[in-house]
Amino acid sequence: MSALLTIDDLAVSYRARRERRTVVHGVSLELQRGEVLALVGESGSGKTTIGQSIIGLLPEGGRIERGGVHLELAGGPVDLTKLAPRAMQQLRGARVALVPQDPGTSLNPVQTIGDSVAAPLRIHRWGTKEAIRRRVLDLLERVGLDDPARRARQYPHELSGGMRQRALIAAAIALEPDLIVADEPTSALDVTVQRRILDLLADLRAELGSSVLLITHDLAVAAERADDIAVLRAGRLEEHGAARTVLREPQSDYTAALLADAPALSDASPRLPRLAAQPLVTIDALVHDYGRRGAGTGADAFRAVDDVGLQIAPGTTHALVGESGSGKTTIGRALAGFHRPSSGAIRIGELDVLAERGSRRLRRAVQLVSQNPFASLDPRRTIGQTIGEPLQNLPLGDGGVRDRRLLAERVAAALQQVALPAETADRLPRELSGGQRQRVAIARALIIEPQVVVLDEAVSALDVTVQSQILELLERLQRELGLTYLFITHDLAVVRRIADTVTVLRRGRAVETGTAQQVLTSPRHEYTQALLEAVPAPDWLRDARRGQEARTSTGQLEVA
Amino acid sequence: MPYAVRRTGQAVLVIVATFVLAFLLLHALPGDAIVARYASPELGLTAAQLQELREVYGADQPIWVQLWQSAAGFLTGDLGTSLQSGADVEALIATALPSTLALASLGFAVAVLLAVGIAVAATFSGAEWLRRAFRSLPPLFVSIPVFWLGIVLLQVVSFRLGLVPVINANPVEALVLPVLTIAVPIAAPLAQVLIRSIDDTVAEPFIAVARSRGASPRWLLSKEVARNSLLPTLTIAGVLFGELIAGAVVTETVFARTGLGRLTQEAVATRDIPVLQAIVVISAVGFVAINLAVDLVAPAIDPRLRKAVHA
Amino acid sequence: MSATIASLLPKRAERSGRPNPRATLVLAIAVLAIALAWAVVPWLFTAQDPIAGVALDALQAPSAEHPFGTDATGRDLLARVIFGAGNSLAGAAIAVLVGLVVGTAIGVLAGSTGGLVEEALMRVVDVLLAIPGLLLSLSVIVLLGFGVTNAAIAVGVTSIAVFARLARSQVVRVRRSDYVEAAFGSGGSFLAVLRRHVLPNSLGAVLALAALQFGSAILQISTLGFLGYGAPPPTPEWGLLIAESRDYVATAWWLTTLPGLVVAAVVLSANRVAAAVRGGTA
Amino acid sequence: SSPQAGGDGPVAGGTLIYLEHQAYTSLYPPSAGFYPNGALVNNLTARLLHQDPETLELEPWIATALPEVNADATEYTFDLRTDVTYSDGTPLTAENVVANIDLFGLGDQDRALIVSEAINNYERGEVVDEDTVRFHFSAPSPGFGQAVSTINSGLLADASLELDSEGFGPGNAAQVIGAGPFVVESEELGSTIRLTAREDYAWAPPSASNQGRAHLDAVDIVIAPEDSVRIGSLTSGQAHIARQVEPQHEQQVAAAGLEIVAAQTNGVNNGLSFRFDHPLLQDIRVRQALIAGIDRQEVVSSIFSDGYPLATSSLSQTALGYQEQAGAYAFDRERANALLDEAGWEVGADGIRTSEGQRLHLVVNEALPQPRSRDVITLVSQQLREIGVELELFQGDQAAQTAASTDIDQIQIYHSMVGRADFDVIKSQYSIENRSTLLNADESGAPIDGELEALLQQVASEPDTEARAAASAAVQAHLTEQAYVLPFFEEPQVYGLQPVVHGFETESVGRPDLAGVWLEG
Ligand SMILES: Nc1ncnc2c1ncn2[C@@H]1O[C@H](COP(=O)(O)OP(=O)(O)OP(=O)(O)O)[C@@H](O)[C@H]1O
Ligand SMILES: Nc1ncnc2c1ncn2[C@@H]1O[C@H](COP(=O)(O)OP(=O)(O)OP(=O)(O)O)[C@@H](O)[C@H]1O
Ligand SMILES: [Mg+2]
Ligand SMILES: [Mg+2]
Repeated sequence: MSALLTIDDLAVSYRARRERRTVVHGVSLELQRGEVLALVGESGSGKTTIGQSIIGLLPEGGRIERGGVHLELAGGPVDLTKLAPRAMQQLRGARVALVPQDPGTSLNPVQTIGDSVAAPLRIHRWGTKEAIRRRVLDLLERVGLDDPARRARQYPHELSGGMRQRALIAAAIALEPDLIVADEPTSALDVTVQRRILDLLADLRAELGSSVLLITHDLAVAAERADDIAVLRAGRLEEHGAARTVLREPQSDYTAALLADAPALSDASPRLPRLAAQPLVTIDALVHDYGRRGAGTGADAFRAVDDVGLQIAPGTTHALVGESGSGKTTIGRALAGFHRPSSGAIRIGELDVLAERGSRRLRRAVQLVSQNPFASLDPRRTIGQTIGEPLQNLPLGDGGVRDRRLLAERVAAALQQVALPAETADRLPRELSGGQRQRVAIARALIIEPQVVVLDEAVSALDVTVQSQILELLERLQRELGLTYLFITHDLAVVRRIADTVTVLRRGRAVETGTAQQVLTSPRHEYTQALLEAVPAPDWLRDARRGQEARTSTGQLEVA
Repeated sequence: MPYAVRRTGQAVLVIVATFVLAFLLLHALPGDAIVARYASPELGLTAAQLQELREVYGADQPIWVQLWQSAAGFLTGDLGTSLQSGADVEALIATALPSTLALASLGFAVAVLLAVGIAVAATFSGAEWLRRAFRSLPPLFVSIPVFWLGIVLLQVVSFRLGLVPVINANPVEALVLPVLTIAVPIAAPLAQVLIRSIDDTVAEPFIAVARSRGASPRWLLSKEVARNSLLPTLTIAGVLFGELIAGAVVTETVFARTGLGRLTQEAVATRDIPVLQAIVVISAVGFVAINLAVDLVAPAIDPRLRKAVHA
Repeated sequence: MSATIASLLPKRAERSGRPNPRATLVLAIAVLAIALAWAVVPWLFTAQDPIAGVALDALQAPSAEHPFGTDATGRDLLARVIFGAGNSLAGAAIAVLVGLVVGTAIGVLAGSTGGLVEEALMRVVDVLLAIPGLLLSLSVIVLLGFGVTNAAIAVGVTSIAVFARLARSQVVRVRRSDYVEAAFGSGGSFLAVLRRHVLPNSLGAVLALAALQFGSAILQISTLGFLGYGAPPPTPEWGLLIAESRDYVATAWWLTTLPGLVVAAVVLSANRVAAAVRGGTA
Repeated sequence: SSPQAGGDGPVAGGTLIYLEHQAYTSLYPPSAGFYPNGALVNNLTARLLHQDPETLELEPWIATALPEVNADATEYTFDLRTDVTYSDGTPLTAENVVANIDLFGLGDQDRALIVSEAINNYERGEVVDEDTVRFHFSAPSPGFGQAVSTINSGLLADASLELDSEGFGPGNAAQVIGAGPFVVESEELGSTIRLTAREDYAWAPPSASNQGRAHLDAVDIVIAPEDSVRIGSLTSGQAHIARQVEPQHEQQVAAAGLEIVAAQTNGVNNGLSFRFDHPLLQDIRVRQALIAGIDRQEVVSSIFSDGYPLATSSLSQTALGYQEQAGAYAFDRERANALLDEAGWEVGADGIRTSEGQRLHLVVNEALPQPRSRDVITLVSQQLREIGVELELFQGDQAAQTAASTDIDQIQIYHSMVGRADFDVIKSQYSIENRSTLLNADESGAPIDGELEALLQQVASEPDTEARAAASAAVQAHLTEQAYVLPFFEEPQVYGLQPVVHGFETESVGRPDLAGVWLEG
């Protein structure tokens, strides 16, 4: 039996400024009926472009240079690249469907969920109004949305990310397509939600017999969910084969490196906690209410952080984990002195953070590095200016630098520290890659030599390889400079790699706190357990980890 | 509810502030209506006679007293009398307003149609050169002086081709060219914003998703793009209200129509402060009301705003 | 509609003959440069006198000697257009400057301070918007006295509100950005952050608006000329050239058409440059 | 002045569309000097006397004969027709006539109603019997006969005499009730007024071609301020008559096969008054230089048409009292330069003369109602630049111009004209009691040039015609001698007429007389 989808020597180019740039260089793939093919690779490797080529929706300026995309239909195979626009339009949604990446922006904000789900049915004139209405409710129920009738009347902003993704999946499967292209369907979601969405996709696939092209940058997801894996690098196919083979016996060095860098796939045990000294950072009974002004409790008052306490020893990394909205950033910003919590106490050594809010002393004690490295750099200022700015802000006697030459030297040193070439100083943020930008942000935080650095999702936006490099850099700097980190992340795999101690947050409350080893291998709270369970991993890795758990628990027993 | 109340309160505040500011501004103008009307050497009145006239009209009282009297008058619906013609300002406005309202509202409607036509053609028409051509229309429209457009339309359509009369025309004929004249400069910025917001909307991921469901361009335009592009357009439509009045001044002068615009121009030329004051207040009320309406209607168009309104 | 499978559909074949978008920008800059040169050194471009005409040569159609024809008092129209560039561009520049400086100041102050100050300032802006622009500018002219500069200021006053609104929204947007937060986080004082980050990043859109306003200022000044509030004759000024020669639309088409085309070309060019400025800073 | 009536004679019926430049501002007869006002008042009201526009002779109208005047012209006695009614049905009585002239002659400050500038030295009116009235004057008032023939003395029904200034204003036209051939039917504020013929009108002046009801059924007076619109509508056949066809449009109108009627206004010519009390103009040599430095021929021939004859005196050739001032306004640039040199004005670096640190810079108003005033001033300022004089056009709208017009510091040269077919017209223009275009009054209100004021008073009070003519001639000579004025041309009222319009005439200062008009076909 021939494959449902055969991509044959596909090459795609984009128009860039003056010339055309080829971004997919002759890729050939096969996807069997009813199977899942995962397309993995770092950012910009051409995954999305291939997906768009299949559904015939390359953005303006994109063009298929050569090759074909053959889809096996009832009447025989058709080359989607040669199809007339009208015919392609008829296939889209009906035979080939898309599950997009970001459920937040993929639903029309002014349309009800019901209308969005009904769109493919209406477009393809599936049935009468009433039939469509019933079918929509049916679909919503099928993707596991509670109270479908009510959901159908709601608007996207009234739903959570996971619910929206379910609605999008409902729309995608409405006409029972042969092929579902899922482009990063869960990257914008929390792990627990991710798990449920991936389960749903798997169930539906089994039910409908559709094939899925799963585009993801997350090797662990691919490993857990795919029958076959194709590894893409700079528009070329590095490797293509059965999932297990690719993961266990990678043919190319690149795949091997990718596997090594993926924290989720490493079976290394969590860091051993270092000797606990007098804590440097103490957060005590922190409460933060949003939307409450003065004494009166407004209707929109909302407790984002509820009585959280934690301690961080000098020179160690404390990870703050939890799902989206659990209050991680709120705590980090309070520690960095960006806002005043409703109550509680924060100390860094002798420094009372709340009392010193906005002072230079506090600035020199704690710095914040935030998630989005691009947004946190002024697009109009050169890297040198950005890194040097904190020094210009400090008073002259107190570490401030005004002399241009001296400033340039300090900037060069800082760049070196984060392993960036000196000439980076003259560039603008848009001329750097994501990883480089994050290094710049770190350099800016470090140039005034703070004791504590709050890293708010500092590596979440980066590719695994880059992420790994940054984590390494952070570890090195910690060793060299004795820095103390509050490391905010939603990614437990990263925690496993970098944290000494961990606090798990849920809806503003610390449900569990302890050493990384203890929390990750023998979680006490069921929420922590669920969180850990949701982290994608192929079965064999889970088995390996279970072994670890057994070992550490015996180790703990020995200590106790 | 508190939102609507606060927003309405702001609106009232703006109207009151506009009233006071306009009053002070107008009274700071050199030359008063008494001078404008009676001091012409042609009438040969002496300075003493002029002074007496001033007293008759109360123009010699302190400005605060006048402000107070004027405000009290406005509150009781008495807009005063025109210093220039002696006519009741209410009567002047009552005759001028309907004609301007007809001109402005029709002009606005035509402008919207024009803008939508241009924007749709500029984003959805077949050939790229066509889209580019339509895209260059708004800046072109923006660079045409209104009065020139009006005069040329008159010359060509009415005088040369004789298609529509301007003198003694029936009400419909009388509106054709003025409406077109006033619509073009309004249509230009509207189309510009519309094109931009369509562009922005089209770039949104949900459009790509809709296309992946097999949506045709017509479906995209009517079901996905239209409502999303409406709000920015509606917002500037509120701001364009002022343009409409400026357009009315010029259009009504060119086409010899009665209306607020003509009234405005004549009143400025003769420093007819009671008339100007009334016009300012009417247009401020209009402006504020339209923008208030836009703000209150916006949630109906974009459900994301509903929460803010009720909050 | 089947033929209109346009921008929203994938492009399978590159359409040839697509004009380079830069070409129009270059053209626009060239037009503005010529206009500027006319304004600065008009005598290099024409040997004719813009003020004194030969009465017997009145109302001549365009010819080799008078490329734009002559006006009702026998003056060379091209010379008047060339010499008018100075007045018109200066007028437009003043108008834009007034709106830009005052409006931006208000907007930046409101956007960067917030609270009560912002509320108050924005209500003032609302009031400015609520008074019809033309009435406002007529009043300002009457108040300041007639003349080119005052007309320009009057036009500028009407754009204060628009500039203020835009500047405020930009400042508010930039203020919320991560890099401003980061700048405060690295110890920057309010003024330093304003100077280093907020202003440079807010003003791009404001400058684009300024370029856009430049064109509309020329037109507004000409509308004032039409209503009799413009530059005093015999000053050559573009708006006035069009406004004064409107009586000759039927008999001497060149009198309004040719200066009108010049104005349209300059306004269009200003728009094009504005778009480029916006594109470059967005 | 109308074309031949195709043999068939007048046709009754039809609605005439008449394009007016501006909306009227008041229908109070003494304010009718403003053309749009006058056009209405002239057709709505009857007067005691009628003046033949060609000969300027007076004839009876509401009066049955010319008045009896006493020797020193301080008493006028009129015998009235008894068959005349106002359009509201009230009869025109002696009491009513006296009430009219009392109001016009004395004004009413409380109602903001001014005194008619045509009536001088008025004291009171007297009802002698039911068809005889007599008017008394404190001093000779020889112009009174003509005064009661002008639109400024249009007779109003008792009800209308009650109106105040507002009542005569726009919006109330229907309340202004006269005994003329037309009645206001409806009014659309600021845009249209519809007049309808009065069916029972039967008291036309004896010389009128149409002795009965107006031929037309109705007249629509439509306001079209924009010149090109007015002319375009006229030439494209959308209107029958347009007033104020500017010289630059005459060719276009003629080319479209339309008739142009240039009605003389028989008054003070369009020209400049030099305000001689201003320091820069006190020296007669400067004023003489200005006159010699201006080439009127060039102004008239390049800006105007044949309908605008070059002025030969301050008065129009057809005005009463006209006296030619031969050679008074000769263009002689060398002489102008010599005069200025002599007066101590030296040419400065920028070509403008200075004396004792003062620039020879003068400001002139824009005569808004007058044709092409801007172009005239532009050309004149070019000419004066040649002799080192800087002439600036005062910038401002109507209100600003009006406010500045009586301020010698703001405006030193006044551009204007006035039309009135009586000897008095020259007094209207120059006397300190009236328009005083020369600003010949000092702070206390006393004349600066007493001789001029005395001569003007003489024109208005000399009881017999010959003496008035002599006085008028003396004024003209004095103006020439003192180089006070420079007249440009004799200003007509120019109308464009569709060929279908017949019988169009104007009264003595160019206001339209519509009673005799009829439309062909
Ligand atoms: N519309 C476009 N115009 C020009 N170049 C583009 C366009 N879209 C993508 N590219 C380029 O094509 C290459 C492949 O992009 P693609 O989006 O397919 O990568 P990806 O693997 O999906 O990356 P990511 O993981 O970041 O989504 C990149 O270098 C990108 O910069
Ligand atoms: N400025 C604010 N006003 C009101 N509520 C806020 C504000 N900022 C955050 N919140 C709410 O407080 C809660 C905690 O937010 P916080 O940003 O600290 O979460 P987080 O754990 O960092 O989430 P994420 O992983 O999505 O960044 C959320 O429910 C959020 O909606
Ligand atoms: Mg992608
Ligand atoms: Mg966060």
